[in-house]
Parts: sequence; structure tokens; C-alpha cells
Amino acid sequence: MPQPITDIYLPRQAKVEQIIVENSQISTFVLAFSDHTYNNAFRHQPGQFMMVSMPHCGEAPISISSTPTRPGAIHLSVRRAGKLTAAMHGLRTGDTIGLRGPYGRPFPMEQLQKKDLLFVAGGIGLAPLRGVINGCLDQRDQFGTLTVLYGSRTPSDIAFQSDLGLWKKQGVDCRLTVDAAEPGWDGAVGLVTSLLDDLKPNVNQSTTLVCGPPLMFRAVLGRLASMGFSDHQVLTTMERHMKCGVGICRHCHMDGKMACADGPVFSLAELRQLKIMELDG
Amino acid sequence: MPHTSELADSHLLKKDHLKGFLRKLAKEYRLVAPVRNRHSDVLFTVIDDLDAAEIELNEPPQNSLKQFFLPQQERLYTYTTSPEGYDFQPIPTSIPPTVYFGVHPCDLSAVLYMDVVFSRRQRDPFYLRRRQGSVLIGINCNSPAPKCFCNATGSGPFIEMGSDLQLTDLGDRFLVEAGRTSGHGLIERWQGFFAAATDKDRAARYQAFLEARGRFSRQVHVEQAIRRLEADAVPDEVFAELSLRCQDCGGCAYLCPTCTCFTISDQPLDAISGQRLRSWDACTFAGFTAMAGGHNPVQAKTEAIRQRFTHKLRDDVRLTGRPSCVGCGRCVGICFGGTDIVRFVERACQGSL
Amino acid sequence: MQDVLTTCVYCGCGCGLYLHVEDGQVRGSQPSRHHPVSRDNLCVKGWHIHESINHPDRLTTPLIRKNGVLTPSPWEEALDFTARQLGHIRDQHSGSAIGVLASAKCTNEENYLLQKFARTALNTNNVDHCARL
Amino acid sequence: MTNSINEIENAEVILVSGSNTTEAHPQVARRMLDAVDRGARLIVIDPRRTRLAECAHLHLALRPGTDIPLLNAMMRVLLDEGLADDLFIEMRTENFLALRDMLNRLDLEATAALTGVDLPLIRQAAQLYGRARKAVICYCLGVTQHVCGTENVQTIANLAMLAGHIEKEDTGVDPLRGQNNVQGACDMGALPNMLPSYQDVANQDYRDKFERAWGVSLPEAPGMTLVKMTHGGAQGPIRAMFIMGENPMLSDPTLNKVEETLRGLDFLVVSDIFLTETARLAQVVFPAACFAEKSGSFTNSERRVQMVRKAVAPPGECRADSEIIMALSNRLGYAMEYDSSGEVMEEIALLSPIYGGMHHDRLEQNWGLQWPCWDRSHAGTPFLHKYYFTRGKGHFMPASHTEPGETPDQEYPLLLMTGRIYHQYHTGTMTRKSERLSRECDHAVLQINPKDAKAMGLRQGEMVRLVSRRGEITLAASITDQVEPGMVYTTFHFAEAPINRLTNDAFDTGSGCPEYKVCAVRVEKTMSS
Repeated sequence: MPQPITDIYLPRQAKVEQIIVENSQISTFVLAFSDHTYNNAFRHQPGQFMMVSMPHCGEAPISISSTPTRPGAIHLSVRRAGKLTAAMHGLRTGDTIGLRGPYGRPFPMEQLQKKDLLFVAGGIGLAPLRGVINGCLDQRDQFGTLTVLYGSRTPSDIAFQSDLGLWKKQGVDCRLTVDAAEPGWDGAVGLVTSLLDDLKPNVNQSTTLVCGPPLMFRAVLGRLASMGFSDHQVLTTMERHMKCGVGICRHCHMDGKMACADGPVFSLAELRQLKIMELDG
Repeated sequence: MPHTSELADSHLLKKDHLKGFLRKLAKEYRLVAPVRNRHSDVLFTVIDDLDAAEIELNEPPQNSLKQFFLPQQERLYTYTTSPEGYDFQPIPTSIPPTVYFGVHPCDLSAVLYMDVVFSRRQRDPFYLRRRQGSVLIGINCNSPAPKCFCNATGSGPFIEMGSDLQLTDLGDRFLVEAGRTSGHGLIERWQGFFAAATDKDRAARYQAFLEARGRFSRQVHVEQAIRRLEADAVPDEVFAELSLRCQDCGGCAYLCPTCTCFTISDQPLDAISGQRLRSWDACTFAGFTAMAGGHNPVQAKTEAIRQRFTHKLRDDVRLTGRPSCVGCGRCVGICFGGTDIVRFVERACQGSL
Repeated sequence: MQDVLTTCVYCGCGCGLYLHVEDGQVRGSQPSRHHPVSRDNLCVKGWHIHESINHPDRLTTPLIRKNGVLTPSPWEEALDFTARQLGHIRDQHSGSAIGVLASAKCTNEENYLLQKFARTALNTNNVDHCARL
Repeated sequence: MTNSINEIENAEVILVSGSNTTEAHPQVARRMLDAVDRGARLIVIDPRRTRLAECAHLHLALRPGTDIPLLNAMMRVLLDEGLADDLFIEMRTENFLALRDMLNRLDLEATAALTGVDLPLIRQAAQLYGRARKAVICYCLGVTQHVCGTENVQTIANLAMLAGHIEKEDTGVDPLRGQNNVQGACDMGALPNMLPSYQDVANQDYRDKFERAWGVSLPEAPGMTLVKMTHGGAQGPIRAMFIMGENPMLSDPTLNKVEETLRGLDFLVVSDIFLTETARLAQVVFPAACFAEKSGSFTNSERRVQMVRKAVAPPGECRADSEIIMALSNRLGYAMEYDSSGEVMEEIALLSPIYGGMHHDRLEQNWGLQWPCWDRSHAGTPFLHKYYFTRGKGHFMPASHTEPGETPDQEYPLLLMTGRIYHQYHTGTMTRKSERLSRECDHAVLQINPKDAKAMGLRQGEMVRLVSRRGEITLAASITDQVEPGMVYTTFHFAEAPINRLTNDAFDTGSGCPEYKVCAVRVEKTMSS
């Protein structure tokens, strides 16, 4: 007898509870499933993503920027890039969208326990790391020192400012840099790699989580290697075009791996096995 | 390949009675078989009138079973937006229980591969609702077609698994082997059509296999290409040369019985409603990997072509132990620029033995 | 479920292709293997020809401009109105005040009928199509 | 085409001129590349380094509009090196002396310089072509869409006749027809000067024949061409138009003039499957059935007449164009009663000699028939000009260089060429409805050489304004060495960047073909960048 099959592609309705404008291009959408029972039971792990549906726009993968330690709401931080994300930026509180997930291999939180964690991000790249950082803060005694290096184009492009402020208050070493200064900016100017120069991490005790555009990514990897980080101590999350989210449709192929199901979180050691543009240029 | 079927449950069906048997099946199942139409093309076709259909078991059909389990374009949901919210309604599809008759070993292997793709990581509801309740009746290939190379991919010309019933043409009769419980059930149900096969019949099957194996018109060194890919020994120039010739038609992927890449997209019906479609896609298209905003992690055609061949001949071997090219030859000779898998295998193996 | 052989409309090559019909809708296309032009393959346009056939943006009802707006109207009204307008101009000016554009995308039979219509009913040789584009 | 498409793969030398074959005629390109795989030599004449040019043995990147001098130079080489086919010229042609005299007067160096192609390359091309036993020339709109299009075509014919490369299987001159049934529309007499089957409307005998069959008297004077009809202006002589399945609001040159003309009409009726840019201007729009919803026939580029079959019912209230035409004709006092498209074809066969043996029952069998097909016992004609040319002997028509209607100057320093792209068809009415085709290519780009881009400080993908004397559009720059410095190229498929607002309405007086391949433009940076 044919068994009933769960419809893995069916989006569930979720309501926009709050919109946090992070900068002119990035907003964080605080969402809850309309089905309260489902919403209360929903759990994810940091580094996973949701497939988001918007009317007439199809679906796109968006990484979850909230931490599972604060259940009840899903945060999706979204940069305006294409048709679907542009439509999301037109959402208002109370509107509904479609969600399915969570999908993908998360950050290995258990392996990170007791470690000093160094987060390096550029632009929207801080979104997937935000959930990890907040998770660490919620279980502060399980992790070592927390350092966040964050690069933006200009001071007014600096996103997640309220998070950065809260993190600083809770003892996170947050350091910012911009590509181009504006009047009133007295912080660092230059690539995020330059912030690494000032750090003296206990490399053996540390793991680095990197997320940002390909150019930044490559530059940071070079710098980390010269600081003594091994490829196993560097984690990242990959961005790819996705359609199914569950490892079938192959749009997110990475030399034999699927970013959606084998990733999106990979260690640099794993990525080195693959021919991918992020590493080969 | 063992010289007799591992499943000793074998029977005889006289060719004279094939149509009678199919007529019985057609009463309880939808019947699909390769039919030569009035334009002389052979297509897997839903047979409504058994007497009018010219079932063709020699020339391989131009389409495969892919389009029955993964249609070229399938409607998944309708959606509406209203003040109450944004709501998806699944589109119900009732697929009648279907007998797929006259399936060649390459296409049977392809179905087995698709079963893995659509249930390994997640059970794909849309594939499975079409696949469940299907009965596969295979036919071994006594005379492989000129473009065939299933001998090189381990998926023919005879096959030991994958079908419910497996037929071998022994001249005036078919040797029928029941591969699965459902196959035994079919034979039991209509046992009047079948006689017990003797060792002589099984010997005749083996003889047919030996002769078929000798009838391939080309040697395609698939295993060697697999080894070269695994050793990363295929020069970049091979992919560059092939990519210059690729004309971006997608035909190789669309005709391929194991190319299962798909896309999901929305088609608005009006301002507040629409439908979500799933349709075939091809990894050689530039837009296959392009992300919102224009960035494309596959930056050159060369890389797309590399992905196509490494997926079939390296990644799937790692995953399932065998290539997902089943040697059916459909993509051979149809490429606008001559970038087919046989040419790739030739180029990849150049200068090595 | 049915596959109907027809001729592609996307260039002068004239591929033979099958339209795959399911539930009264065209859901796919595939080349004819033995057709002398298509020879078992289509270009990317031919492989996606079904997407424009069953597209929701298709016109489905006659439109008449009413108060400046193209408004859905019954066939009889649209045909009567058109015939009256064309007849009026033909009779008042002459057939040569009417221009008729046939189509390189329509069938031979339709092109034949349209030029015949122009030359007989409208009494004009002003009939052409974008042959040179 | 004088040959069949499949003959191309058997040629020894293929000379392609003004055809972006891989993009516009993929199946023809497939035969060319197959031929190359079998050892054939491929020569491409194109100002741009197209994909086909990349696969070619010789690429002659001529200056746009210099086809005639280039071909004349090739012919001179044939003469000088004894590669002319004297026997063929003697037996099958006339007026050779005029051509020979013209060629002998030619200054070869200066002619080559005019074309911008190195003389040794021209010589090599001529030798390859001249020495081949089986050679085809394929040409397309890159040859015809010039003010001297007719002379360009005649010069190609001169070259083929001089080398004796015509009249045989796998050998000939093959104009590639762009649209799916442009051949058929011409054959059917959808032309202002021709009745069906190219029977001249000015000829009393032909008119008599049709008047007897149709039962009315026919207008004698040839009608107006499309460009004349659509460019008459608001107060032009045309007061009403009936447009069936065409979109001149995107496809015709100098669109501003087209829009003025169409808006100025007393009455415009359009029959189409989508609400096109042209239909938006109409007083009445008829919803037409598309090709999958009706039966009939198309004629392809190799003159093959093949069936179009109904697969599904038309959506909503759509009707086939034939039904619409009949309903209007009946209302206008001319009775038309056909029960089927097959009945129409019977009338076509009756009145059009080249379609004389074409009836639907025959077209249903095999793969249609190639015209001429004189009667029901005739098997059709895979290649033309066997034993004799249609007009008797092949007539050499010497031609010399004609400057384009507009050339770059200080104010408009760049030369604009327009054409087609693989993923879109014509005005995009159908192809742009496809999710996949749109994903692969959904906007117009302006190809510009890196040198010119650098001089202007353009970045890849930057939006630029393209300006000609007739209008301007905005589109994205695509920096590529596919185009030479001083040239830019784009396509006409996209309503957001209607390039024909810019193109010149200079046209070939011989054919009425607009000069889409050459006009003068300049590129400006947009404010936003």
C-alpha cells in the first residue's frame, strides 16, 4: 500500500511580527508561523536556512539569523538582491509569507564548546553568524572568548547596530571597519583583514567562523593561515542558488556536494577538497 | 553478469499471446509502451487502443520514462493572497496504476537511479505519487542500437534487477522472469498465459545475451573516464574545448533518462493568485546557478560542462557505486555542437590506456 | 496524455516537434527523432515552446476600445464594428487607404486567406508582412 | 535556400556571410559544425566575432557595409588564379564579360583596405572556396539589411556562379529565412506586388486567372510595402490597418514614426495571441488561437511545406485567424466559406504552380514536401536550379561599393548593428513569456569593445544611453571584444530597450528591406552611474 508522503515542498504561512531596519539594504524580519502549535514546536540550529515564498516570486533560501535558544520567533535578515528579496522589503508588520524548513547542516555547536570564537563577517554575512553569537551569549559559560570583526562599505552601511551594541555590553570584543569613511567616523578604515592584524588570539584554543563576499573570504583565509589557523579551525557557510532546499534539484551544486544538504556550513578543510570559485577565484 | 538469472522463477510466454496478456493488463492498469506512430517515431505512449498501437520493442524509444515520473512541467500548488494571508493549495493528481511495458535495461536502470535521487535524502512527494503503483515490464536488448553503449555503463544489454517482469526475446516466445513479488503476482494472476521454462530456455537466454554483447558497434571507455575524473587527470582543455561547442540547448539533459535537475517557479494567474510549477532544468544553462543580484558561482561555461560530466561519471559513482549515465545513447549525435558524453569520454581518455 | 507532432514556430529551420498534452494543456515539447530537420533535438526555444502556449497572459476575449480603454466585448460586436469601420474607409476613401499586415508567424492558409481578403473584400494590394526583418 | 538543410553537412567548404547562425538558425549551425567535424572548412564573414566565427577556420571581420568589395576581391582572386569554372560560365550563365571587366579594373589592395580585411586572408578564403568540389554559401539578414542589400545578394550569386558552385547537391547559395513562416507568407502572396506563387500583380494574365477563380476584379497597381504603410505619418495615405500576428511597434525601423502613423489611423485592428505593443494602440483586438490550437502548414527555410497540427483547444474565446478573416470578409460582402485549412490548401494548389501538388493528405505523409511541387505525382524539390536556373541562364550582375545610408561622424561616432539573440525570438511576444528563456536572457545589452568602453570609463553592466538622430534608449553595456572598436551591437527583442527607435529608415530600394545593420550612434553615460 502506498504510504502517505509528507509534502516537503508545501510552504507554511508565517506572519511578520516585527521588521528591524538594519540599513538601507538590509532588514531583519521577525516571523512566527500562523499555526501556533507548529510555531511553538518549531526548532532550528544555527547556520540552517529557510525556504521563503513570496507571492509571484517563487522561493529563495534565507539563512536564519536568530538563535534556537530564543524560540518562538524566526529571524530572517535579508539584503535586497533580487525580485523576491525586493518584495520582502515591501512587507509590513502583519503581512504573511510562506516558509518551509529548517534545512541544511548547522554549525557544529558542540565542537565549538570551550573554544575561543572569532567571528569575521562582511555586510549581510553577519546574518548567519548572529544566531551563533546570540546562542553563545545565552549559554555564556560553555564558550571561551567571543570576538566579532565586521566590515561594511561605509559607516551608514553598518548593519545589526543594536546587536553590536548589546554584544559589546555583554563583553564581546566587537571591532568594526569600513571600506570608505564618512564625516564623523573615527573607527578603522580598510579591509576586515586589517582588523585581524591587531588580534593576538590563542590559536590552538580558537575556531574562526567566516562569512562574507568571495573577495573578502579569500583575503581572510590567507590572513588566518598566516596566523596559524588550520583549515579545520575555519568554518563558513556557503551561498548558492537553491530551488528545493533538500538536496534534490542540484542548483546549489559544489563539485559534487550540495550546499543545501551537505552544507551550507562547511569547514575550510572540507571546502579544500572541492573545486569551487570561492577558493579558485 | 551471472549467466542465468539469480531468480530462477522463469516462465515462457508465446509471442502469439502477448497481445492477449497486455489486454488483460490493460483492464486493470493504464498501459504505457513504446509505440511507433504514423510519423515513424517511437515514443513511450499511453495506449488507449491496443489493436491500433504498433508496439516497437527493438528501436529504443526516443523518450524515456522520466517524463512520466518527473514531467517536463508539473503544477504543484495554486496559491492565493488575500487579507487572510498567503495560502498554498496542493493540486491533486490521480495517477492510475500503470504498467510500463517494453522498458529497455538502460531505462530500467534510470528508474532505479531516479528512485534513489527522489528518496535518498528526502522523499519527494510529487515523484513518488507518480512512481508508486507502477509496474515495470522490461525487455532485454538482443540487438543494441548503433548509438548504445550500456555495456560500458553496466546497465545492459541484459539486466537482472529493476523490473517486475523481465522479458527476453527467444524468437517465437519470451522468457519471462519475475523479479519481484508484484511480478510473481502478475504471473500467478494470469497463469494461463505462461508455461514453465526449461533449462533449455534458460540456455537460449544466455546465448541471446552472449550474442547481444557482441553486437555493440562502439567501445566507449566509461570506466577509464571515471578513473581519470577521480584522479583529477582530465585536462582543463578538454572541458574548454567541449564548452566552446555547447550551444546551450539543454537537449542532452532533457533527453537524458537520469538527468533529474529541476526548477521550481511561480506563474501568476492574476494579481492575487498563481500556480507553482516544477519543470526540467539543465545544469549547462548559465541561469541554473545564477543567484539573485547576478552573482554566479559557476563563472564559465567550462565549469558547467565540467559539472555535467563529473556529476554523472564521478559523483554518482561515489554515491551509488555506478555512473548515472546508463549508456542509452540518446544524447549521442543530437548535440548541436557535438558535446556529448561519448565525445567527452573519448577526449578524457586521450593519451592514456 | 498525448504527443502531437507539429512544426516549431521559433525560426525558419522548421523543426518537427511533439507537443505533450496532459489534461487539455500543453505541458512539454520534444523533438521528433526521424524528422529531417530536428533529428532528435531542439534548440532551447523549441524545448520551452509550451511555456508560451499555456501562459496566463494569453488574450482570451475580443477587446474594443471604449472610452479610451480596451474593454472585453462579445465576438459579434467586435466583428460587426470592425467590418463597419473597414467598410466605411474602403467605401469613403478606397481600398488603397487600408493597409493589411500578414504574418510570418501564421500559417500558409491564413496568409493566403488574408491576402485574398485584402485583394477581394478590401480591394487593395496594400498587403505585406515583415519578410525583411 | 536552394539546398536542403541536411545538404550543408556534406559540403567541403561552407562560406557563411552575415548570419549569426548558432543563435538564429541553430539547426543549420548544427550541420555546419558537423561538417567541420568531418573535415569541412568553415569561412565566416561577419563584422563581429560570433560564436560561429570562433569555430571557423577563417574569419573575415569586414567593416559593416563592405560586403560587395569583399566578394569582388574574392572573385578577382578566383580569376587571377584560374579558379573560375569556365565550363559552367560558358554553359549556364550570361553577361560574364561585364563582370570580368569590372573585376579586372579592380585595385585589389585598395579594395581590401576598404573592407578592413587583410588581403592574404581574402586570398585564402577565395582559394578555399574556389578549390572546393562542393561548397555552399549561407547568408542571412547581415547581407540583406543594407541599402545595397539587393546588390549584396547579386554579388553572392556572382561569386557562386563564377566558381560554378550552384546547381548541384550539397552545393549552392542558401539564404536563411529568419521567421518560421516568412517563406510561406511570401509564397502565399502576402506581398504588395505579388499574387501567390510570385505571380506579378501587375501582369494581366495572372490577374485574369485569379479574377476568374475569385470572382472579383482585382486592383492592378502594386500596393505599399510594410515600411511605407507604417511610416506614412499621422496624416498618411493609409487610414486603417488590419494587423495579423505582427508587432511593428517593436520590429520596424524608426519606431517614433511607426507610433505616430499607427496613432494617427482612423482605425486599427490587431489580431494576436498576447497584448503586444502594437495591439495596445488598436481600437479592436481579436484574441487569436496560437499554432498549437489550429491546423495548417508552415514553409521552412528549405522550402519544406509541413503540417501544423492542433494539439489543444484555444483558451477562452480565442479563434483561429482564418475564422476571423472569413467572418470579416463575409460581413464586408465577399463570401468566404472554407470548412478546413485543407480546403484552403486545395485552392492554393489550384492557383499557385509551385504548390500545385501540395494537398494536406500528402503533407501528412513523410515530412511534408519541398516546393516547387508541380502536381500530385511530383515528389518535391530538395535542391533548386538543377539543369537550369528559374529564369534560364544565370545572369552576372556586377556591383560596386555603396556607402550605407548613414555613417558615423563626429556627433555620432559609433556604428550600430542590430540582430537577434539565441534565447529570444523576434519581438519576444512569445519567448519572453517563458520563465526559462527569460531567466537565461531577459534584457538587452549593448556590446561594446573594451577600447571604446575604457575611453568612456564604462564598467561592465553599467547602464548607458544610446542615442541616434532619431531617438534614444537606455540599456546595459556588455564589454566584449566580439565587436571591433568603433562598433556597437544590440538586439531588437526587448520593449524596454526598443532599438528600432534609433535605427535608420533608409532601405534597399530593390527589396524594401530596412538598413538595420548600419546606423550612426553615440553612447552616453547615464546620470545614475
